[in-house]
Amino acid sequence: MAILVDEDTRLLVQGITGREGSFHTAQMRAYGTNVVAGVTPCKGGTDVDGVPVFDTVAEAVAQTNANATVIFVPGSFGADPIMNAADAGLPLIVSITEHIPVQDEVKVYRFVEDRGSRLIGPNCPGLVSSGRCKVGIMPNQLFLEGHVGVVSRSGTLTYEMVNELTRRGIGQSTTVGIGGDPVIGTSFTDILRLFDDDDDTQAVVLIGEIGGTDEEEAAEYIGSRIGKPVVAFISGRTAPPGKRMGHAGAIITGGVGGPQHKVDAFTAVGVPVADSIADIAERIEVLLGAVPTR
Amino acid sequence: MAILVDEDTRLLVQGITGREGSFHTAQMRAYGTNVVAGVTPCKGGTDVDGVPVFDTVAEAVAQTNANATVIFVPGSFGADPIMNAADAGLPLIVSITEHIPVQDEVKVYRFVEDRGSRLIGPNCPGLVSSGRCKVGIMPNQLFLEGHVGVVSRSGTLTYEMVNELTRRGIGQSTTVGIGGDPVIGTSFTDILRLFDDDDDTQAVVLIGEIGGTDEEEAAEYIGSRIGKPVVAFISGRTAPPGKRMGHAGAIITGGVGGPQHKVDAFTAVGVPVADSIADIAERIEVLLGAVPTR
Amino acid sequence: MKLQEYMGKELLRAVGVPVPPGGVATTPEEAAEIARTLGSVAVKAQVLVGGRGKAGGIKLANSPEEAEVAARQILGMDLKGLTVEKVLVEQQVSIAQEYYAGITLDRANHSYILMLSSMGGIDIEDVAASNPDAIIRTWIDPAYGLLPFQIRDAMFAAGFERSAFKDLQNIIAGLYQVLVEEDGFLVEVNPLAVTTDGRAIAADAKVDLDDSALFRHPELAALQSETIGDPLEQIASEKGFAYVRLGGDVGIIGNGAGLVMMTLDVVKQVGGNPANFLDIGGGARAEVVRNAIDVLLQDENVKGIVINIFGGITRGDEVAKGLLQVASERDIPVPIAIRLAGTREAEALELLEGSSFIPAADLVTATRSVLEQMQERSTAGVGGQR
Amino acid sequence: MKLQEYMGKELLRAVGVPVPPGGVATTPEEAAEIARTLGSVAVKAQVLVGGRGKAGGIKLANSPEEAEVAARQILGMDLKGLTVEKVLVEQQVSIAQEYYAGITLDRANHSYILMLSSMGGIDIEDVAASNPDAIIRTWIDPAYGLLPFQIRDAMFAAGFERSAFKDLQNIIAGLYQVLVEEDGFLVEVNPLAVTTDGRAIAADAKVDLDDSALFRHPELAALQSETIGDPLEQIASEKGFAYVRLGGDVGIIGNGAGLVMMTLDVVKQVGGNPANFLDIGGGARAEVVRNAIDVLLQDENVKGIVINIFGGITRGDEVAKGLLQVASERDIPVPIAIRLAGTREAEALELLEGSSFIPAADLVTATRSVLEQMQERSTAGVGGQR
Repeated sequence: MAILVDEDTRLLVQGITGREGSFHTAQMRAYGTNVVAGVTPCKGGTDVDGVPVFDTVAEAVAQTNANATVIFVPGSFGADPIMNAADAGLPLIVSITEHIPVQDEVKVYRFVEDRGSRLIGPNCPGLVSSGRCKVGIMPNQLFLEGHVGVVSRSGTLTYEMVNELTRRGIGQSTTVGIGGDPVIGTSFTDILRLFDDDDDTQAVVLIGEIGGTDEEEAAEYIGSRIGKPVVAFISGRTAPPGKRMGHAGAIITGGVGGPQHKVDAFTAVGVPVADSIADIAERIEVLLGAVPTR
Repeated sequence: MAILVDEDTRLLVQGITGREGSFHTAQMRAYGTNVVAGVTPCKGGTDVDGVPVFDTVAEAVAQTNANATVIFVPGSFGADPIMNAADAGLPLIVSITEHIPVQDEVKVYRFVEDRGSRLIGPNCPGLVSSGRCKVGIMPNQLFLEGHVGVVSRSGTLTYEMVNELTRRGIGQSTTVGIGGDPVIGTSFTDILRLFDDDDDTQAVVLIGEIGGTDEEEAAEYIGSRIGKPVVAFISGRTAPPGKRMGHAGAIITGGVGGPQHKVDAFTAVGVPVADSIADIAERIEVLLGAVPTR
Repeated sequence: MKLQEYMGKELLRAVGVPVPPGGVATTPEEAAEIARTLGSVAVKAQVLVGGRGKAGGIKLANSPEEAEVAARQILGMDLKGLTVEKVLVEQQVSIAQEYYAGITLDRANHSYILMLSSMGGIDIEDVAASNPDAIIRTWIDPAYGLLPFQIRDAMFAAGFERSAFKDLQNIIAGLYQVLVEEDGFLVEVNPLAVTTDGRAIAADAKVDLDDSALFRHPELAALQSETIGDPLEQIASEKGFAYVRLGGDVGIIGNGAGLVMMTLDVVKQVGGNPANFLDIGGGARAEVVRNAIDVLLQDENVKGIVINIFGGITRGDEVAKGLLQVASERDIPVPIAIRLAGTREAEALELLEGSSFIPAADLVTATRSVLEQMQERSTAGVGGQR
Repeated sequence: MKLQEYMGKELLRAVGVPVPPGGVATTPEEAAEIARTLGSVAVKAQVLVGGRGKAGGIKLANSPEEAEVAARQILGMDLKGLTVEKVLVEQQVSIAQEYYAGITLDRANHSYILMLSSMGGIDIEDVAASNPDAIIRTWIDPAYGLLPFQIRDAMFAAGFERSAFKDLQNIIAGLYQVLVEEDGFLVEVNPLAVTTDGRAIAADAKVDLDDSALFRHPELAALQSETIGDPLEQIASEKGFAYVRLGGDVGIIGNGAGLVMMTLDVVKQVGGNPANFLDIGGGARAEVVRNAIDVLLQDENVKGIVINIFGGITRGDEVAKGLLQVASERDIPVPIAIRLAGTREAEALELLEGSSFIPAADLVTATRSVLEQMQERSTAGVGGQR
């Protein structure tokens, strides 16, 4: 089954004719994703490697029955295409865009919630249901079909994680990068809930980082339900307070967002917090009850 | 039963210490309305003729269980107390305030809808359930208990109407002034729906005027249901296009809002359109099947 | 408050919407001076009436001298009852495409609506009647405003020229900005033009501001006197009355907009011709009634007055006192009938007993009395000197 | 982008929030000049560190002469590693009440939050820890903004002084206006003061702007160099890197914020002391890698460098080429170890063969190699001349 995206995903690419948009459209198609349409205003009627391009999202949806979209539009304009997609009724919206102003993100969150769509990101690498569908920019070659759900606030750290799992022969059901911005559409908890309901997922890896309280909320959710085993990791554990670490969200302010608090929250609900990527993978191996041969 | 307000109404008065607020509070209490609280910021802790005054709506509601509010706050500040009331969860909000900027009214409408309250007005005279409860500024002495529902966009014209009905011994269930502004919280149709469900109401008088399409929508609603008999009246039938007639809503622009269109819409669904206030009353007498002695 | 074209364009220009370069002149010489730097110009009467062009209020000129001649013809002209006191002299635009763009309130949806059409230059109401699908309608969620994708989607649907897309989008965003920032009831550009050299420009501008929001815009409120062409409407506005001149000979006063509108209807039904709409509002005191009579008597067409009061908040005795005050201060050259009901009706009628004011039990009677007296006086030549 | 106090106050003043009159001086003489018209003043170091007062960065002066002396003491002072280059000289405020008012993002609720407290003047984080109920929290619906009743309700809940209510309300509305119009991440006034003569005034101002929104505020973006106290952070910012100086001796480079943060953690676990956070981002080319090394080598504390790359979009061979380019252009005075995995890993390692860069199979190994070499060189005195 996997979560959020699979063989039935009919993907629209907003900003398909741009440098990033066209490159990653090719990559996604190479992975097997069914890219049904692209949108770039004033380029309607053309195509990108056979994918029809439309002027408007509404038209693209009407013509192709797209049911998900991925957005490659630069930050200063990045809020508008998300609202556009939600307004057009697309149930799943993935925004790769980084540097969307926070004030816009706050409005976007409210708008998308009003319209009932699900937003992944912004400033995220997208998501992959191994062997079925890739939406976003994660490297194709990393993934292996299997039963571990991965959810992460960080891009490259996700690649590290998946790479390590795959290297050990541990496949993934779905890998979701939820994004590193302070306001994101979908939280750890939202994804954990989906993994809990997914028959294909047997264990979950959660890669958090400093900043915010999303990890604490996830721990609270995990503590409140009888669900699948989770292994957590927190990056930025040695970062000093008050300094923003690359991700707009990665900052410890006034105690809030500090790593120890997060580690304690997970530990309190029986979720082991791993020390390294390799440590996570080892714990997952144990959890799955079988150390695969290498 | 009557609609919207009755013996169970626990009324809050926003702007209770002002000239209009205090005067009409006394009038409403004289009519028998249960005024449980008033709000004027920075006057909390005082009272108006024994009615306790609070600093905030939230506090007033918490302390007194008010379930309706009437607002006497001047136009330039008139939007805020409505949103305040909706935010505090008051189910019924009556705004007497005139001259609220249209842009604010548009926001207020959306806000109140979001919060699930019902707004009557703004720029309306309020409503009266004869013999039970009065909320607003209509003159106390006009009303007589009975079974005719009255709904109107105009204030003084409503008084004329009720006066004429009462003079003939025809009592009213509830009389509602929905207000003359271009954006109002509750439409003719909303009130007609309530009257249809009200056991106490046997016939309805609808007093419309030029401008907008609220009358046409009401006619459409009446045509779509088997409901109670309605007699309509349209004021401003001789007004020229393009001239705003006092009420911000009363203007005929580009054919829209013209009187003949409204008359035709009612006639098409079998609703007689009366020529005068007296004519309405006569038709109601006939409809109720008994010409009362005078 | 409807703004003159040049004022509307000023607001558009302030938010970066391109409008033709030009200036306002009150004399032919000024018009020539403005034209000097602009080449070929249009000289446009600044009056708030429709169909200026057909009525001769817009003329083209290819030199300062021609502009002066054109301005001389237009200034002082009577356009549908209003005297032209200003002309806008602006550079001629070489138009390739004429579109329509307008934002206004859509009452039925409780929100503002953007309307675009590729059929610009003509009256949008005609387009709406003859070819409704040619108008692309986009509703604006007040919680988020007019969003860029909405403008784009509407422009694609309306078939706007792609080569000027970005400029057109910016103009439409500018119209919305003016609407929001200045509390516009209507902001409309017709034609929204694409020039032969591919630029987008607001060739006309119609801005109607929300009177209730003028307190937020003192700089615009100060222009109010300029926007009211009719001097009597201006006086009434200063006295705080909702007043509209209608051109007939029966002056109307009432309390409450709905009641006054109904009074107009009844006067017309009975055979009279209303001179105006005048609402004294609720709770009016004697002074206010006196002012209302004063305003009406300044209208030379008024040959009789019908007053219709239903006393709710308004007290009948206060109204009566106001009337008596007028009578004590000045000669009243026209018949005045009053129908008065409601609060303090009896006291009022008692006060008016023996005065020249004609009390009536109902509006039809009141109107008939006035019409009869008007007829008599007209026949007798009484009041003809007003 | 954190603004200096005086810049923040400038933004507040622009929207009508009262702040103490004053000016900025870079010399003691200027400070005296500013003080001349102000009477008793406070001379305040303009540096972006907390606890200025305790560290001696704020002094009171009762005459221009005293102000000059105070400024002389403060200007050039080292406050927590930053040199004071400017002082704000402003009129002393006679404070009766000290409140706190701040608006910032509440991530968990995806919205901005207004926080008010009657316990102003002290660190709000201390209040939050010791007396959380003393902070009144109000969430702001982005669809409607901060509404007047919300401010009032919060002020009543916080127990603000009623005599200054209207002024305080206007100030709080002003903070929100600055947040919205200037894209603030945080707009905070502490203390929000009520003076002994009953006026409300913003006695301090802390404004942190959203870096991602600076493109909308070119006039503020131009101030950026002034807001970055650390010259190296400034250089890195110009090169487009997310860079934070951390003070240790092991320079860190990586691709992706999460990966770099993890790298810091590992270096520390292994016993190293990270000198910085530096993220070269995704898809970096050779040139970018070269720039990153350049920036790190300008930090005199850096005695070794650990590079951690996971190639997804970033290609390993490009990274290797960048490293080789640096090596060909300049002397590299510190050991550099690189852990490189993912896209074009093999090609990269092949390119680096025979170079001075130490390739490692994993991050721990890479870090250990660098730490060992640092130890050796330090013992041998190599690189001590940097």
